[in-house]
Amino acid sequence: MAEEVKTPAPPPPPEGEKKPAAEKPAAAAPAAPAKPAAPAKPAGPVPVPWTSPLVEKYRSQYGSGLDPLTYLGQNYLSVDRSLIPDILRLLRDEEQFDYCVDITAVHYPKREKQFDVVWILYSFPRNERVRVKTQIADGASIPSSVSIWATANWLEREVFDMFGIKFDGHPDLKRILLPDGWNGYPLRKDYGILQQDKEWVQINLGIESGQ
Amino acid sequence: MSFPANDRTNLELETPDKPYLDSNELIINMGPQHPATHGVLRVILKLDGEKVLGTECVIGYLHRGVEKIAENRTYTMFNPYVDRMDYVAAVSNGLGYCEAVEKLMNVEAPARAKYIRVILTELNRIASHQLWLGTHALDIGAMTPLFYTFRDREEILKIFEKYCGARLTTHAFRIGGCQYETYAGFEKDVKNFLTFVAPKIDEYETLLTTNRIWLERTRNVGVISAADAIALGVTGPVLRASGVQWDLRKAQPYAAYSEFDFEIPIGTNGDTYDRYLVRMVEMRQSLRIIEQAVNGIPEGPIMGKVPKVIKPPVGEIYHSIEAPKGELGYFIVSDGSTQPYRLRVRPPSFVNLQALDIMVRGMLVADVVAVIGTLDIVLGEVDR
Amino acid sequence: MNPALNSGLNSALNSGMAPVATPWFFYALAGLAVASGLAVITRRNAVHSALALIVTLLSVAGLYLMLYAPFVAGVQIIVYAGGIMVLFLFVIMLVNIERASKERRFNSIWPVGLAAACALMALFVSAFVKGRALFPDRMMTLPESSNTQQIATMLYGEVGPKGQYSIGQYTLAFEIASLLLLVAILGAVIMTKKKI
Amino acid sequence: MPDFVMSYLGSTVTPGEAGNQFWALMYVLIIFAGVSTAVICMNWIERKALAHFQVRLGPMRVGPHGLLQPFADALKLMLKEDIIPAEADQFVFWVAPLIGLLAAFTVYTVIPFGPSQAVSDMNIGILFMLGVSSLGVLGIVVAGWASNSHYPLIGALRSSAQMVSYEVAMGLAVVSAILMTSLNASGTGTLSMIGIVQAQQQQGVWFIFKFFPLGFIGFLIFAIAMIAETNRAPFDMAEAESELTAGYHTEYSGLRWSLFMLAEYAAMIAVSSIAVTLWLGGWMRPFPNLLNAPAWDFIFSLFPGLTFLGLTAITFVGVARMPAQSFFKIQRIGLAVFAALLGFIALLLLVIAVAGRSADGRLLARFSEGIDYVYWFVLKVAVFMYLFIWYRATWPRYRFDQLMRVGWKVLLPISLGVLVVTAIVGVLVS
Repeated sequence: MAEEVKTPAPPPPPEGEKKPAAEKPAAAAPAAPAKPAAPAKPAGPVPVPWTSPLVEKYRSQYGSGLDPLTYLGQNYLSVDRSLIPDILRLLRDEEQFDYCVDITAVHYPKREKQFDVVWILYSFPRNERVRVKTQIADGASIPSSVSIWATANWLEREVFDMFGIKFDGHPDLKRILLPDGWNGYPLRKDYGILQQDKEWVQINLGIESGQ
Repeated sequence: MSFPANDRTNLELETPDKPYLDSNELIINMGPQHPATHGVLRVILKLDGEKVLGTECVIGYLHRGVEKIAENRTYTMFNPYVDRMDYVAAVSNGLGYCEAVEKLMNVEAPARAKYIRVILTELNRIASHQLWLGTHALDIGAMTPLFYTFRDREEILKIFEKYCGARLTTHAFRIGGCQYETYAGFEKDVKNFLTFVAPKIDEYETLLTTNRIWLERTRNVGVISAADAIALGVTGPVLRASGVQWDLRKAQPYAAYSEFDFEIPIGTNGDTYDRYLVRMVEMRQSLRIIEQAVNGIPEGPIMGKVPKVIKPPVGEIYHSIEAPKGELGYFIVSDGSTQPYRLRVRPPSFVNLQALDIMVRGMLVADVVAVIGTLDIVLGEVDR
Repeated sequence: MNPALNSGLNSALNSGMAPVATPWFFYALAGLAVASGLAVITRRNAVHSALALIVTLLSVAGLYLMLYAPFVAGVQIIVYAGGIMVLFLFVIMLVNIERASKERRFNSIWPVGLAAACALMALFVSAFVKGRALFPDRMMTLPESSNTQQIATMLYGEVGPKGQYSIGQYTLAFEIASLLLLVAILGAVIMTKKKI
Repeated sequence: MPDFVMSYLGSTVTPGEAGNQFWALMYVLIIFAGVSTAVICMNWIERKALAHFQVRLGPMRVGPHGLLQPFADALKLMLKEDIIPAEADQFVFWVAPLIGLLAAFTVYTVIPFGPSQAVSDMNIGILFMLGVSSLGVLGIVVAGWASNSHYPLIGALRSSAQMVSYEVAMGLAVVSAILMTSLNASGTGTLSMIGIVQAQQQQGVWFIFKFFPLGFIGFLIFAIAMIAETNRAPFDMAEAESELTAGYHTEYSGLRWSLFMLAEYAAMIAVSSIAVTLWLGGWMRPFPNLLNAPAWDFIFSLFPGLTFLGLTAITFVGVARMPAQSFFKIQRIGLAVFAALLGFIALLLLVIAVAGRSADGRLLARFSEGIDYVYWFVLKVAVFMYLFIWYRATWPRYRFDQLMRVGWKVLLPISLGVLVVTAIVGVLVS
């Protein structure tokens, strides 16, 4: 990891503001594979291509559906949605990524494919982490990975609870942190921080508002 | 097992045409108000007599939307919020968050700050394990250890209070280092604590380790194999008790951990007793780390070169530390502004709690309580 | 042995005090036994029936005491009221009461029950008519002392000169009672085992 | 009337035996009041002792050293709203605590605090005790069922299974002790509680030491089973608060709840009394045969007074150690008054002991003797009470199946073995 202490000068100018920041690392990724010469260090670090035997192997197999990058020493794969089940299974079965650390999502409302779904994986034998990312549109579903890692059960339920992303083949996909009858998905960007399901609160708690 | 999705409180059971004297399954609702669910966990138990046929955890009673709050606060403003997740190990939460943001900004805390962080985090680990031991023993019916552990945990909280003014939700660290220099006599206090607490840990062990009833209540209870533990993403002492020697402090050292000599205890059976032993050894290992750290603490600045306004560059980072309960991870997506675009917490308790079901199937009601205790969950972190 | 240890009967008689067994006690206990006995068969709720049965058993124990049979009374309490009824309740609590109370109460075996009740009634009437003549006098000597030898004597007759017990006159009844228990055990096994 | 009173005081048999209904009634009242007081004291002692086991102080606010705490608790419980759940079986819910209480208190009719200090000396005394104390479980079972709630039901089921199992081992241990009463010239034993103690007196040995270690093993089995019988830690399955919230009395509150507690503590004292009577020589002072000179009698008769004197001294130390702030003034006075009360009792007891010895009056001598008997009996029971607290502070709770296993697979075979071996040894010896 870069040990040099940096005063982070205001980084990539155009995406400086908050909302349009939608086009960020992931979205910026397609632009990156141009594979520029090694880590040029401008204002801030930028994702650079990730090269390793693992990557080469899958690169040749899946071609452009796969986009391996490294940012600040952390590797991730941007994967086309259609390849997700295959890639995840291969990562576990062949590459020994036997521990699914976390599954989460990021919402980019301005983008056409609104959601990034992120798998954070870890391999005990290799002592190595990798993130797998894919983009899906609102309302689209994604194959569940419960059959690959049992731990995905609750993690996917939480993603469903917070973002409304459906996981096909999940054994028991329902809300986990919020009450069953709740409307709305609070971690979407269009869900205000003070917003809540007034109707649910009035019916179930018998109060006007939870605020 | 399936419960009606929207009607989980309806505990009435259908009795189809069964013989007159046939008994049926009992569904009992443990929690959210229950002495042994460590807060507001609700477990629906499906019982055959006292035997557990299945469980379902209903969580979220303490959900505060921490991740949503993070998106609406600046990096600095969000720092105290992380203490409120695992409020038993607030220092660890703060360490994980600060290191994650530092990593995202590509800065590093100075060596002295790192040492202070290690000392406080390890003290916090002992405090967390002490609280776990007390409540776990109380769940199994041994009242006395609770008071012993709380008596000794008090000494740790006193050090925290003297250091940063808060006892529980400490907010001890800042992004880039520590805000406070150690107070005069800090090292002496810590060293006194080391000599004070070592015999106290022996005392807990005298009460429990060879106690026949304790052995019977914990051995072969809530067994989880290494393969299951890995598949379920279980981390921390629970994973190590199953025989996987994996600790982030060793595997991917952060702060100053690479400079200390300590061991990672592992168990063999993956049962409640092994988890108990692993945590007991961990407390002693923490003492070792603290001793080395307090003896070798370097002079120097405590705050790295970070700007007044924290504004990490566009990018994303995942950073995790070994919290007392397991792997505590922060996945931060930055859009270059002063607020995180997305901040995801990977809570160890939440993931570990998922293992409850397979750990208690086929066991008795009393074991459910023991297993909830041995998983060492904190509902503030499970529900966030 | 210490004279103070003599049985209640002797001391009560010797000291010339009025015996405890006043008619009032008898009528109270008998009335209680009958009333709670009726409650046993009329209550729809099985637990209420069981509780009423306990009261019956206790009042019968009281009647035994009035007959100067404290040992039998003690055994009645410890075995029936304390042991068997707890097991009864244990089982009844596991039964779905709501369902049970809706069951049809008079089912097809009621003629058998009626016949059994009539037979029992006839027995009682005959006992009442014939009175004491039916019972051997030995019966009265039974409870004078609690010592085990006498109980053994009651059940198995006098101890023979060579230390062997001769078979007493109540052995048949005793063994029939144990047969009854065996039947009960078998019945319990059949009811609980779904497949044998 | 005074003649009537005096004439009884000199008698040597229990009121039940003498057919003296007035005195029987008085005894019943005295025992009821005494046991209730003992429960109140036990409540305070348990809280304080448990607190000191656990490095805390326990009640300190209500009265000096929390001495008035039990009364405050009692008042609170009596004034609390008495809630009966809507779905509960009203009548059974109402009657359940009474069953437990009745069973616990009825036992005391046969407990011999002295050779004549008992309500009645039934010739089936021990059988009666076991029988009636086994009725106590009915209260628990019925309470659990009537609450119409899952936790109490499970508590009740556990409790009934537990009681029935441990009663077997307990009964066999008792039988082995009763067997020892028959080791005399006539070869007849006794079930009378007073007779059992007298048998120990005649044989010159407490049954705990008889045929060592047979008597001791029997005693241990009883001592374990009696904890299970009274639902105390580590066998408190029925009310395991961390598993079943409060077990069978989850739905109870206020006075009704306190009746359960009263019954539990009364039952604890009752089973301890059985153990003391059967194995520890009941009312007998230590070494009654070895040190039987009148001088020894006199020395031992000073013990009650000396005990109270010791308590007085401790209390005065407590008064002296009170903080000097004016805030503690009332507490200090209160404690001093309490110490004075104890000192007065001590003085009274000493005077009675001395006067009883020198007095030619039969009455005072008998009275002094009676105090001795009760003192030694209560002292032995108190040891058990302390053990109950100690167990609770030390041990985790057994799991239900382990409890059953201990009962059936460990205690039962051992108690059977002890019974058989006692019988064989008894035959061989006599």
